[in-house]
Amino acid sequence: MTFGQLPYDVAHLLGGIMVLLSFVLLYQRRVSAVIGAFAVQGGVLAAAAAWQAWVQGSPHLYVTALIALVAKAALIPLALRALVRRLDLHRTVETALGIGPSLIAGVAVVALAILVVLPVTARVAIGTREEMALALSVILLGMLMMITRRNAILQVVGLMSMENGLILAAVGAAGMPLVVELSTAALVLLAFVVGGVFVFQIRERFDSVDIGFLEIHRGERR
Amino acid sequence: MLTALASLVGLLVLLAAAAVPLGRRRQGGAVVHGACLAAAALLALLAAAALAVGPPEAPLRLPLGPPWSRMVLALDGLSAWFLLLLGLSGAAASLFALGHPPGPARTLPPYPLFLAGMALTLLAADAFTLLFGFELMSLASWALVAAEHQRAESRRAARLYLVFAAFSALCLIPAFGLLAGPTGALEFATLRTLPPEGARGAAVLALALLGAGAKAGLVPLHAWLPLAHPAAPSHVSALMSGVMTKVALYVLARLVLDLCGPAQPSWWGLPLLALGAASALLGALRAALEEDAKALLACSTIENVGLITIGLGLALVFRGADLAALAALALSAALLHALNHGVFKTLLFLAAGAVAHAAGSRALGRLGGLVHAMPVTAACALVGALAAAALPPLSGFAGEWLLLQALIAGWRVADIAFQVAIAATLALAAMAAALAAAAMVRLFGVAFLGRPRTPRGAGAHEVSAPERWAMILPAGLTVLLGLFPAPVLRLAEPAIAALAGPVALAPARGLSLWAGDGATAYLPLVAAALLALAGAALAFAVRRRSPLPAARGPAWDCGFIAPPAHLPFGDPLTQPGPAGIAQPLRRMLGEALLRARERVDMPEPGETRPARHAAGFRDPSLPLLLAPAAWLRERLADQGERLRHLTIRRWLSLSFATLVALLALLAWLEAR
Amino acid sequence: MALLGAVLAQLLHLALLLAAAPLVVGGTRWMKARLTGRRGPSPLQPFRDLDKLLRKRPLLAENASWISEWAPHAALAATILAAALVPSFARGMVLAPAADLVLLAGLLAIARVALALAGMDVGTAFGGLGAAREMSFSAFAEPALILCVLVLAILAGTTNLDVIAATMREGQLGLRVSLALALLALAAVAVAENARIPVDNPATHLELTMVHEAMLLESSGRHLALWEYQSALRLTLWLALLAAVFLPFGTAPAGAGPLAWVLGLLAWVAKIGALAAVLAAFESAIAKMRVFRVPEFLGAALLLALMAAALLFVSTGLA
Amino acid sequence: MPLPWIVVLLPWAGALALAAIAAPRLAARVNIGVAALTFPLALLLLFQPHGVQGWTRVDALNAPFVALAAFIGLTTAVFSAGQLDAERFDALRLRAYHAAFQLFLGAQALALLSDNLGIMWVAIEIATLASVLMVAVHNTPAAIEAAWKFFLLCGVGIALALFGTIVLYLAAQAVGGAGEAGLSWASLHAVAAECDPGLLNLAFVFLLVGYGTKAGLVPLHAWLPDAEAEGPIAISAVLSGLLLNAALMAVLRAKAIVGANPEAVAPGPFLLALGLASVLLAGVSLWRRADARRFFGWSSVGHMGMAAFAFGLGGAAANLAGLLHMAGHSVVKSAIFFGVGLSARIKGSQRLADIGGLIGTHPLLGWGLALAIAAVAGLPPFLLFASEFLLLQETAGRAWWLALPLALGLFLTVAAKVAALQRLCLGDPTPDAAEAPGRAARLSAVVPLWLHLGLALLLGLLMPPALAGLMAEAARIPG
Repeated sequence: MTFGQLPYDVAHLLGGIMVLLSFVLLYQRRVSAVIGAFAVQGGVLAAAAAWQAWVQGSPHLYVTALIALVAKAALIPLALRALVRRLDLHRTVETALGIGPSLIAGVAVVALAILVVLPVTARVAIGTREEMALALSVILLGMLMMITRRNAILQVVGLMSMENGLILAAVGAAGMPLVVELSTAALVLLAFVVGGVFVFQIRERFDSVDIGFLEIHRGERR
Repeated sequence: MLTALASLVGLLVLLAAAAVPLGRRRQGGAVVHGACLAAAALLALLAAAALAVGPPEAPLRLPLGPPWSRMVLALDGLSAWFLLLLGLSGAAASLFALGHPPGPARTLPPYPLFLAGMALTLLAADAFTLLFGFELMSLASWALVAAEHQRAESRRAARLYLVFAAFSALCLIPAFGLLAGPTGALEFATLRTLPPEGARGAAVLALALLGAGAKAGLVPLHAWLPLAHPAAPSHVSALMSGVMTKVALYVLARLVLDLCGPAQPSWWGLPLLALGAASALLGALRAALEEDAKALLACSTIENVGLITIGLGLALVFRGADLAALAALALSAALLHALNHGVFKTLLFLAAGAVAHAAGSRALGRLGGLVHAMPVTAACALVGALAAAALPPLSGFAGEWLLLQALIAGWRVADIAFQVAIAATLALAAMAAALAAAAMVRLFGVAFLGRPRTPRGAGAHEVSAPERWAMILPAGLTVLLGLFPAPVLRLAEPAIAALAGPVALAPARGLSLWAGDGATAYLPLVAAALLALAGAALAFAVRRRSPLPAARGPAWDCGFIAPPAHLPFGDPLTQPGPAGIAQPLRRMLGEALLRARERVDMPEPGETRPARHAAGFRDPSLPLLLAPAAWLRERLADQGERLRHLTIRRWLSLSFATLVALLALLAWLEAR
Repeated sequence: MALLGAVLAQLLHLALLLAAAPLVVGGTRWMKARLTGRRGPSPLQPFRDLDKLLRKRPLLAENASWISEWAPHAALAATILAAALVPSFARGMVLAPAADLVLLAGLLAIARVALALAGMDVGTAFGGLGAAREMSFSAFAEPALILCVLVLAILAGTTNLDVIAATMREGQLGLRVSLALALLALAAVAVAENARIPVDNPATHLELTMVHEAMLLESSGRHLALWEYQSALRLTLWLALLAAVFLPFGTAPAGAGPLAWVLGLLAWVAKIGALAAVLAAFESAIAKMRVFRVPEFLGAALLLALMAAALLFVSTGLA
Repeated sequence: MPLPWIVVLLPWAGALALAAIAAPRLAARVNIGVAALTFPLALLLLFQPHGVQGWTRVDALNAPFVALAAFIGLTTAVFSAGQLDAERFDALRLRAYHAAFQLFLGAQALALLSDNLGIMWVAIEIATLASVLMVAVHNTPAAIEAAWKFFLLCGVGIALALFGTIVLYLAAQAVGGAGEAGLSWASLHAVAAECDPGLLNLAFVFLLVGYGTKAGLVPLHAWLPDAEAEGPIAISAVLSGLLLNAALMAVLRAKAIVGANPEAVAPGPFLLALGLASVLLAGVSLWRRADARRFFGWSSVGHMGMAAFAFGLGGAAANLAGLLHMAGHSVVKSAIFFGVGLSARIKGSQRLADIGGLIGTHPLLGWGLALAIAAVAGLPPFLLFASEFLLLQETAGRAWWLALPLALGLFLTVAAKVAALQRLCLGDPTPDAAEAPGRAARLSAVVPLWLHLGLALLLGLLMPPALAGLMAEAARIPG
């Protein structure tokens, strides 16, 4: 599986799309668009998992793909939309760092991911190498998104996006035990539920999901 | 014998546990203190036996302690010597507590624990046990210092005390760690085989000085001592001042003189000399200025700790210069003075406790004339005060005589830097001794002589019989130790031989103290006998010539008129108070060394308010040491708080930055 | 036989000092009076005063304790013992092995503390004031004294006064700057210890300026006599000490016969007389200083002594 | 079923049952019952043969800590039963609370026991999620803030840890450890020397940042003090007592793997740096605390820092110090939370300024709390004294330049704790809240408090030789 071969190219392509979608998540201002991008990312992740299942010949990855499709591409985005509708957040447009600096930081993060991963993975299968670099990019971009957003929902989305990156890494590493992937997926859902509960609580308590309001209430603040 | 000692310590710990339920009963205090008395007396007996017949050879291994370092106990000349002091003072203090009205129940359990901690420290033959006992002793005495925790100054003293105790441990543990090096050995027998050299040795010395010095009250780490020692109940103050500081000095001697090996250079003694001299001077001066009887005694403890440290430092200097006999002389001075000071300081604190109880205050300005109401206490206190003032033939003089002789012999070190340093130390030690005499005269004169200063003080009464005996016994011991220092010192010979070199002998011949071959001698018994003879002959002769008994009349008082009826103790203005007696020294030395200040608030003509004169001093260690430390801590805390006030997003950024930084570091490391 | 001689010399010495003490005080007073152009009382006047005081019934304040009665005895006993230790006409007296300078300082401290306690016993203004000053001065005098002892000990190898006196007499020490400095320092200490001008004025009863006399204001009768005598004996002792160390000539060596004793006695009388004359002249020439200048005076003595020791470290090649 | 799984699944079964019980009294009793059943089983683990069984392993490193955790779980359940009426839960919250408690206990036991690094990750994530909602359960602004921070920071951390795990798996894969073996700690440890050092390094950095966040190492600690200050106090007790240990143990396991490869970058200095930063920052920050629970939360940061420092120093003795420190900290810190919880209830406030004079009015509580704080400050005769002694001694003996900052941090910490001790326990008593806790509530806090003190004393002074041997063996495992 080297450059120019189909399995590699497709995996590479799907990973690249995920990174691109992460960039979309990073700069998109509108909440609904962010959720849309996140849903697409989930879908791409499912495709990547399915592709890996086919390439590696490990059927349990289909399960992973299915979970990703159901949870990441459908369930969670739908729930997010419902949440947004209920909390009436359509018009709230959240800007944080500014789009230019965010993108520059994002590019730097991707460069770092590649710089860190590629040199040390010389003994690993080449496809996995690329996959790891892309997955790390997605993870770090998700983290960056959490940093640049002040809105609790978007922070949850960032966290979920990070998890997408994790799954991408997990499916990329051939032969990861199924149970780990299953429970990871289950925990992502659980974490989402917990995050959703919090968003509700925050909204209920502060009439806003802007965590700037939250920080005023830190215990022991002078 | 070790088994007996170990079980004694164990019994004291059990007693502490039993004291919790006992404290609720009426006779609980009597039981606990009685048991402590018995235990302390036994400790003294066992220690004396060990000194007389030679300590047991084999160490005792206990199935206690952490798995990697089971506790090892041993007894050698040095520890037995200090154990003797612990037993003697502990017995006196317990006896005093037995007769004293019981304090709050919470003071009962820590007391046996305090004794046990000190005994354990002395018996320890490995670093863990030593520190364990050391900190146990600190923790137990903290509970006693905090006994009157409703008073804010008591709490402050307790806090400072415990913080300094922790500081000691945090210095001593690395000292042992450095000593052991990578081997991690903790047993003294092993540590002796690994003497540190060069910078490592210097670091051990510095840490030992900081750690043990902070506990012993060496300047500049003494700020806690005049606060904490007076805050505890008097019998505990007696032990803290008389014994606990000695335990700290024992640790210092053990570490620096014993465990670091005999091959250390001469200059090791210089820091000890400098700190000792500074402590002696500052302690004595503060004692001469303090206006609280127990604080005064605590400051006098600083002075004596300084003198003992000078002795230890001199021993190091002499040993480094291969002058074993002189090293033995200096070491004997330190050991003898440690014992003597322990006994007479116990006595003085007990007397101060008796006064505080009987006259309702320990502020010198509220006492006076107690020699009439409390004759026994006054007599005992006089013995203690005269010993503390280093007057022959009492015990204080014997130790100081040895110390001065050792200092005078300092010129035999063939290096002018050492000679000048020792000469300067000599001057400071002599000055400290004179200041101590001034402080003791002031203490006794203001508290016991003159006229009462308050109605409560005038209504004082003599204390109970056990309390009286608790003072009479150490007073008698002070006299005995003064008369027979040489036989006592010979008991310390194993310790001297172990620390100063195998050929070193105690500087004692027969009944006299001997400052080396061809040098001078001090014959206390002869001096005492001649003094008594001269006194008796004098009294006889004067009586023959002047047989009339003395008549009594009102004091002349330089012609001041008799006081009006509403001033039952005479005109207070014609009796100098503690601040007045301190005035010359405050002006001569205090202004320079202690930032002493006097302020007169003189009303304008026509105003009716009285003029006021206020005098006070500030110990330089507070503004120079503690205040900057607190300031630094506050600034650091400010910075820490700024970090805490970051927003969640910034915290995420920080995690992110940490990750990125670590990755970058990794990349750099791999690229190298 | 040697022991007998030593005992005899000791007893003679003690009797000599005891007898000489009032005479020294009286003589000094007489000389001072002469120097200031007065006739002055007879040198024997102190004997008469003491006798008169002894015969009087002592009066104690109502609240005086046993300290007031015991202190003068203790002080004088300590001073007598101290006086017994300082050689006068002969060395090698029976107490010579015990004649340690540090012990001497301790004995003098006994007397000082007893005096201070007696001064505080009644609780009057001047007693306390005098006691405070007396004890404060000693904080400066003591280190100076001990540094002088150090200088002597370096030269003689011991602090035993008898050996020191022998070394000064027989050792080939020559004239040394450090000895001169030590002499000045010791003299200053002696002046302070004996409450002489410029530290204190022994003749005054002007209450605000005094130190020593202030503590005796409540004493009377035999107590006052004891105090006065103690003071006189102390002065004699100090003069004898200076003489023994710095004017060692003429003293009979240990084990010498009565003839040497007589010579020594004559020499001693001459020396003490000369010293007393110097003292009288000195006191006539200068004025008493303010109380808070005294530390400077004694501090100078301390520095002189320290310098003497340092010089000795350098010059004798001990370094 | 193998014993390790029973120790994990029993609490989880209990959690299922408790999720259905809405009667407070019954739920509390069942909670205690489940914990009481788990404890002897966990004790049995100590006597199990060491080795790997499927996804779990029993070795010297985890058996003592599982037993300890089960003990603390039991005492905390007792404590929780006594304080339940003060929490004023509705039926839903009550069910969630008890279920989360048992879920947490099972999960952290699994985290300790799992040999499979993936399972370990899952277990820690479960424990986090179980506790995070409980932190917010009181629904105050400060609680929500604390919980949100906890959720986000630990969510990110745990994600990074998973990535690190995957990288580790990749490293093992290259030398033939695919499938289950690629995540088994035992086999990873065995083949680590042949693994690609670059991958190991990468994995370690992610695992360190990931699990280090959970262990509260500076600068990843922000969630810890606030999370321990909010929510039911029983949750704080197990959070600081158990979760931190599980996380730090994960770091230690990661360090063991990376350290086994001589070509990899030495992991020790990383731990040393983070540990030292934790000790120093905690020492400084303690001085500005006004809230008792936040104070002790910060103290947890310092203690975890010390343990991390010890592991960073490495070697059998320092590892032993670190392990003992973790154990001692668990025992004592949970005891402190019992005491602080009860005092906060008595005084109606958890501010340091509102609690005072406890030894006068409540001697048993006051002295217990005083001793516990003294113990956590590292004063004898408790276990933490022994571990701090060993750590400081080893540091001074092997790397003296590190002993200075360490001792400085320790000194700041101790001094602050002494001040807090006196603030809480001495002085004039502060006014009590209107509603005094009943006798049962007081006993349910004081008895576990003293029990924990007794245990800390026992371990510090009279550690049974068998356990001591086990600990010494454990200390040799990480290298």
